[in-house]
Amino acid sequence: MSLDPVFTPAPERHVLMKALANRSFLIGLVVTGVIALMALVSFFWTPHDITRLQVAARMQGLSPAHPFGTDHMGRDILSMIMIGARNSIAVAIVAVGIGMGLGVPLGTWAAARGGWADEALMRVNDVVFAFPALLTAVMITAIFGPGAVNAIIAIGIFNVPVFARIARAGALSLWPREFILAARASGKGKALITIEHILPNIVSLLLVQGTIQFALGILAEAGLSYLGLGAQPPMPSWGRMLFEAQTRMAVAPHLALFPGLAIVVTVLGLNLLGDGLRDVLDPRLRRER
Amino acid sequence: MTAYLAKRLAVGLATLFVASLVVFSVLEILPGDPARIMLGMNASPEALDALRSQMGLDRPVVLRYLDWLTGMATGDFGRSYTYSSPVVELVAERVAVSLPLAVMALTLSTAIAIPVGIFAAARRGRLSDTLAMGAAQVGVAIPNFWFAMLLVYVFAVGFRLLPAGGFPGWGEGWGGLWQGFKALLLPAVSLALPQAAILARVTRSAMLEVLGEDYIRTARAKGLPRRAVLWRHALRNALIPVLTILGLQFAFLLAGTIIIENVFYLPGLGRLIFQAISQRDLIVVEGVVMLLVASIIVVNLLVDICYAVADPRLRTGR
Amino acid sequence: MKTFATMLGAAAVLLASGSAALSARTDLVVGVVLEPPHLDPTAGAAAAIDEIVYANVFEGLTRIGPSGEVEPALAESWEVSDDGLTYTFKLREGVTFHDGTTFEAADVKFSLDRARAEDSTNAQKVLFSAIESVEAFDPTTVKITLRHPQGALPYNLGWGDAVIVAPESADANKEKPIGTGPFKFDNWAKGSSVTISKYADYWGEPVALEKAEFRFIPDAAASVPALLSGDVHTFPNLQAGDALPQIEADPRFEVVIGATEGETILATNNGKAPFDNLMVRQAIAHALDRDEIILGASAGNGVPIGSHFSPANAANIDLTDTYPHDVEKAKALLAEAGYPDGFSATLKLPPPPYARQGGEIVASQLREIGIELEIIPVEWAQWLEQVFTNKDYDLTIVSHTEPNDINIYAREGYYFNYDNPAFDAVMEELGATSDPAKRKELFGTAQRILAEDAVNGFLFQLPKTGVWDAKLEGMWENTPIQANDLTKVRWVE
Amino acid sequence: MSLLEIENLSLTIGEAPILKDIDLSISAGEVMGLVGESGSGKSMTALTVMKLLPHAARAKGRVVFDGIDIVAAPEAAMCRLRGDDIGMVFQEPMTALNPVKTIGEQVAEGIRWHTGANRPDAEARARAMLERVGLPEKQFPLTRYPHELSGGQRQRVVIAIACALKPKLLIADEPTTALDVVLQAQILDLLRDLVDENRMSLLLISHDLAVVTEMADRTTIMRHGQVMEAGETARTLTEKVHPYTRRLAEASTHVPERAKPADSGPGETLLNVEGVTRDYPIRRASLFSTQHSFRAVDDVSFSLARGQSMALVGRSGCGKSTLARMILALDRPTGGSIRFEGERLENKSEGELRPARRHMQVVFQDPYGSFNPRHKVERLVAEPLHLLDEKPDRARRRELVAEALEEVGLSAADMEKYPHEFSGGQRQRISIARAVITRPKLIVADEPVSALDVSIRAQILDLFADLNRRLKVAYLVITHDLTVARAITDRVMVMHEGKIVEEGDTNTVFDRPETETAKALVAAAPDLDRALRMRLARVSGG
Repeated sequence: MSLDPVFTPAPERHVLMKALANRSFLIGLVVTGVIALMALVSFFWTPHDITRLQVAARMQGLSPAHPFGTDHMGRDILSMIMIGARNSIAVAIVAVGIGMGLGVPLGTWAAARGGWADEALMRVNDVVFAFPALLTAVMITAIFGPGAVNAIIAIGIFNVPVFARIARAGALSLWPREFILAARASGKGKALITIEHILPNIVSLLLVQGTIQFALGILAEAGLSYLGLGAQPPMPSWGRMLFEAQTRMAVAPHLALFPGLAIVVTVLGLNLLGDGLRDVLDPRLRRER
Repeated sequence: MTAYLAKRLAVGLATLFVASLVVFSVLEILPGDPARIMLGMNASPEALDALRSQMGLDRPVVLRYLDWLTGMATGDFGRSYTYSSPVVELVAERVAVSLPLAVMALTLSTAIAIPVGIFAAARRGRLSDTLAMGAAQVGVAIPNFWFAMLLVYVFAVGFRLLPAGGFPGWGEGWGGLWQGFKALLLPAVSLALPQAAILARVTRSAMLEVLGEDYIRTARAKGLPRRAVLWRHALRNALIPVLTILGLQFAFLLAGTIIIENVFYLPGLGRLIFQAISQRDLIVVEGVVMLLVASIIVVNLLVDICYAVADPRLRTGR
Repeated sequence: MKTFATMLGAAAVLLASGSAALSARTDLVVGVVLEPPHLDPTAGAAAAIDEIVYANVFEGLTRIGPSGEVEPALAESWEVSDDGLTYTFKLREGVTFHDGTTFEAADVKFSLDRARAEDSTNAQKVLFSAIESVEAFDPTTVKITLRHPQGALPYNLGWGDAVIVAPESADANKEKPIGTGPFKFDNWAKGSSVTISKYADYWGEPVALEKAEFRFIPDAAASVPALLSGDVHTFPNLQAGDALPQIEADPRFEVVIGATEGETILATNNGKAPFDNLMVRQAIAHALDRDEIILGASAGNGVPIGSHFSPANAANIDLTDTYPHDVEKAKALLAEAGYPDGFSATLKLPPPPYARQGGEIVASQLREIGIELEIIPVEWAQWLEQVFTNKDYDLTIVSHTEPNDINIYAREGYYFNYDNPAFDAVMEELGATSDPAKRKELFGTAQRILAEDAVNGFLFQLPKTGVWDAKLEGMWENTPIQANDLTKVRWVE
Repeated sequence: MSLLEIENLSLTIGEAPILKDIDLSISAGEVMGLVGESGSGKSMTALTVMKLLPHAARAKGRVVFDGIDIVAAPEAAMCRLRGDDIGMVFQEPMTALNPVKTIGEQVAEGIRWHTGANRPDAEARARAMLERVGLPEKQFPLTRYPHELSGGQRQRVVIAIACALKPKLLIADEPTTALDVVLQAQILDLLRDLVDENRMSLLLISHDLAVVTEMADRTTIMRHGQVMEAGETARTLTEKVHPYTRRLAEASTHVPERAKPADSGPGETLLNVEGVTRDYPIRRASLFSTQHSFRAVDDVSFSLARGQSMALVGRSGCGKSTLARMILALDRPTGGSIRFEGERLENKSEGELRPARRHMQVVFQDPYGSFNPRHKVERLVAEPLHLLDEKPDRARRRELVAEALEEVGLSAADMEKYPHEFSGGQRQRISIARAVITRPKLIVADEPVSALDVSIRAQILDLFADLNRRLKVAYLVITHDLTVARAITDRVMVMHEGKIVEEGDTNTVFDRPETETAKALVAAAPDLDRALRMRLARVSGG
């Protein structure tokens, strides 16, 4: 059994069957799906309008009208969480997108090019990794002004070297493989080989890392929002809801409970999905002895 | 090995230099006038000018960068604009909180996670493994500041066992030490839990990976029972990926405690830098960031040395 | 306000009887929100400096009392010449600085000259603008000559920016403040706390506390647990408004909602369209529902204001009904002004909760009449730069905490971009008037002009949410000046 | 009385049956050969004896070792047996040793565990054992780590571990498969000597009939988890009673029918290699030391005529693959020139190489690794069509692929499948189809059959011979296996430490090797016929 990090894939139909039989994957898929659905529905409908504040109805407990209660501005917490999911997912997706969009071309290019390009990329990676991620994200948002866009950039920047590194490692382990040599013997250039042979074979690797970074992105966004550096009102965000709940925890603990649970459930769902994907796509980790 | 480490060191120094350029140039474009912040809303323009030249803010950027760089090389990080005291002193006071906190959190998470990881790997597939890993899975998903909020309300407000926050200093004698320790306990726990969850998972999968290696079968063929194989052959090999994560976590803990410091209002490095950013105390921000970058590089170097100790293949050649 | 005065009187009587139990504790931990940049009140505007050192470590010739009255301090008494241009201060004897040096008239001259000097970094130089010269007549007599009469001089000299420092130690005051107060500075753990302790050689009545610590808790969220867990004995101004009912219900604590000098306003850029249009400003004023804002931004505590004036001030007149909450009228005004479909603008919000939360509500209320506000949260540094200095803003919410600061509306180039010669004239006249009745009348006129011009959205007077251990007494209930005066604080069993 | 007695052994892993009714017995001092192709269950049989089976495995039947019922024995009892009474040697020496422990620790560990000896005593015994397996302390102190040793040396350490306590039974599972022929011969000699010295029994598992014949007194032949035939080695393999035995034996010695090498003298030159050298830089020991390099290919010159089939043989690491890659223009020489059809290759850009590449294709060793697992056969086989100046349209492409597939004995319908749906031999056919689709003039084949089972390997060799004849394609076959070279090549070059040391007609060189290198290779190469002759001689003589 080879030890290279690239997965030996099974045929596509097979993968789907295996995936649906995998418990982690299934639970993760369902949980993530529910959260995503919630975010989608919130575009068209939420239980209550949260743009018009009803301060008089503030901090109400759980009731049929407000299943999760109301916050300190009298807004319906369930509606806030639904719209907040939108924000969390958008920030995390775009941040992962930035990471993949820049990191994967960089990493595969470095692996194909080798030599100084590879060395340069790795050194740049060293510099980025030497900066404490969360703190730098705080600095970026503080410098350029708090807001969802800057939060995305701040989180996205740190995804770039992660994906560059993974894509490079995956590509490097593939380049000496015989099927790549065969392609080279067929006169294909590095760019074409990267597109035809390298990318399809590291896609599952990237997918798994993608779900992990997605989950980390949600946590990071929550952290930044908690510090007041994420999405700004009136756009609700889970992190800021927690921050606002903190002073009121003794009076209205449900203010902190539900946004916190929303984060935990979403991240848990994504992690399960990632674990499941890994199990399904990487038979190496499944071998028993 | 010396060549390997020398190369890592050289790369580290180059990284540090590049980082200093990045930090300085990024912070130079920060909006906000430190003199205005110090003197407030009603200050007169003359007073502002006087203060600016007092702080050297009217000098060319390149000169200021060079001064800053040579200053740092000689251990002089400049004077804080807001707290008119040397940055080194400020940082030293904060490190006295952040470093023990990071060490406590790391110790705690390691002490919990590694045994749990090994235990789960050894009992793979059984109920105890499933439970431990389920708990770890949830632990990874919990934002540490939320966990911190819950801890405060249970242990500080509810049972009144531990302080809700603040840091009394390390004080005199054992009593003072105990006070300081108590103040850092809840923050350390809230930092350690998610870290421990990650570490336990890494430990378990590293152990499983190693347990699948050929040399484990060789050891079993010698007649060693499972337990002996686990401790004597698997653990040291599994330590290598665990070390990587430990290094990352320590680096994270040094700087990433910013949110937890806010929850517990601890005077640590993270909050120093947070405050300094909002007060446009550039010199402090620059100094602390450089210090953190340097410490991350040092931690990585230490991890590299640990690799070499744990893995003889790195000691020769490579 | 009367109740406060009565209660204070009662407290004073109690204190005078001097019946404190001997076994009472003598340490105190005070929670404050902001850490000062340094500890020299004569070299910085930060309220956080005065909140620690004023009256505790440093004293001026006069001081401001709990209800905002001028009291003698280092000056036993003073006399004003008939033309109002010369003040003669009689100084106390036997006063020493904490480093042992004696206090005399030369120190007063040094301090005031230093504050007025060309290169001075005193943030409130305007306080001393009327002073022509300061002369030390003899060691216990100081004569101050004015350029023009200024009735408020004794009050001005009571500010923290006018405290008396010694030439020997003045330069080191930022790090190691040395004054004449009943407490001396002990230690400053940066980012954490400042500790002061009883000064044995104090000239006046000795304080009851041996030691006091000011602990910095910037995060409102952390302050409630700190109080509940007993880490902190008092928050002179607790920011966690919504947790108040819980604290009030707890017999361990006393909660007193007092008043500050903080007029919280929706500051408006009068120099920028469409806010240069009076009808637009009036529409905004009609759209604002102060009660809702006070409920959401300050947990229902705070007195509504109709102009830029403290309700606690005797000269205050209630103008909150100038433009009552009326959405329809607001819409009509807006249409009349040429904005039937409303418009978009920005709302820059500094960090305090009253601004951030109040901003959300204001945005929601203005949306009702068609004004879409984009909320831009800013740090204080950015606020000072963008809003205050460069006047690059549409709307912002801020609390003006300086006492008696209605004159800012007459300042040229002030960030409101408000220019009304009639108002400027009133202020000028006020400056030259010392007759209390006449002054009161002029203040009334000024308030009315501002209210009618709807210069800013006048929201509410920031409350001082004092919370302290029920066994403590002597804490200030109001904030006539930024200070946490601990001189009368003591534990009782 | 047998030392090991296996009766009616059946094994399932999960639902899958692995072994069915295995009978096998080994007497004390006997060498038993266990032969079979991959998947025949021979390794699982050995692991059952050690009781080191995968978790989900369930064994039924009787396995008695030295009076102990192994199927029923508790783990503690097995721990006492393993390493003490039964030792085991594994196939892959590169991974069989713990990389973070010294060889001394690893050898001494078992000794200490079983005998309770103190450290110095155990180390003394380990030292003696290592000395015995050919690792004298002077060159190989106990403090060496595995990564400091070569593959052959590591296998010696593994043998030292297995034999440290002079077990009654030694199980060697493909102990030499990962090694080259010369090392294989050395390790087999060592095993034989150890078994003789200590009167051990040996269960030797191998896919190579020649190796087993050389070593084993008795042989058991397995297939699909069942025993096909068992008996005395010489008799079993001469009489070949069982049809499978016969097939196996024939495949092992199979020589495809080939046209006589072109008698028309040396043909037109296709490939000319002139003074080719390749250096690789060695990582510097410190930043300040001078850069050293390792010369993988050293001044190699030869030429290959059209239609000619040439072998390049040598021990592993001699530089033969590097040379092949340079000829394929996948790597550039440090010095010298390579001419293909008169055109120089070594200084051309990728674009300029296209005409040459069209006439030069490659077949690799690993039929699993040489395909992109995500592409269908059609796309895989069509890949070299990329080199044609005029790209064929889809219909034409499918036609060409179908043609190529039929050429190698597959059907046109196979182009719709993914590579993992094929067996190893079929994949190698696909690999060859890919190589011939552009009608190349030269195919470079790097160990084309060494990953295949014997019976399949015979078929692939036939295919090679057939294509050579029909398509007049020239071969450069890189191999460490002399029987492969003999089977499909006319000429042979023997390579040693980067240099060509001997060159000539294949049969001539192998029958009368002249250089030391060639002699060693020929002597070490397992040969079924020769081994059988020797064994028969021994049986009749002794």
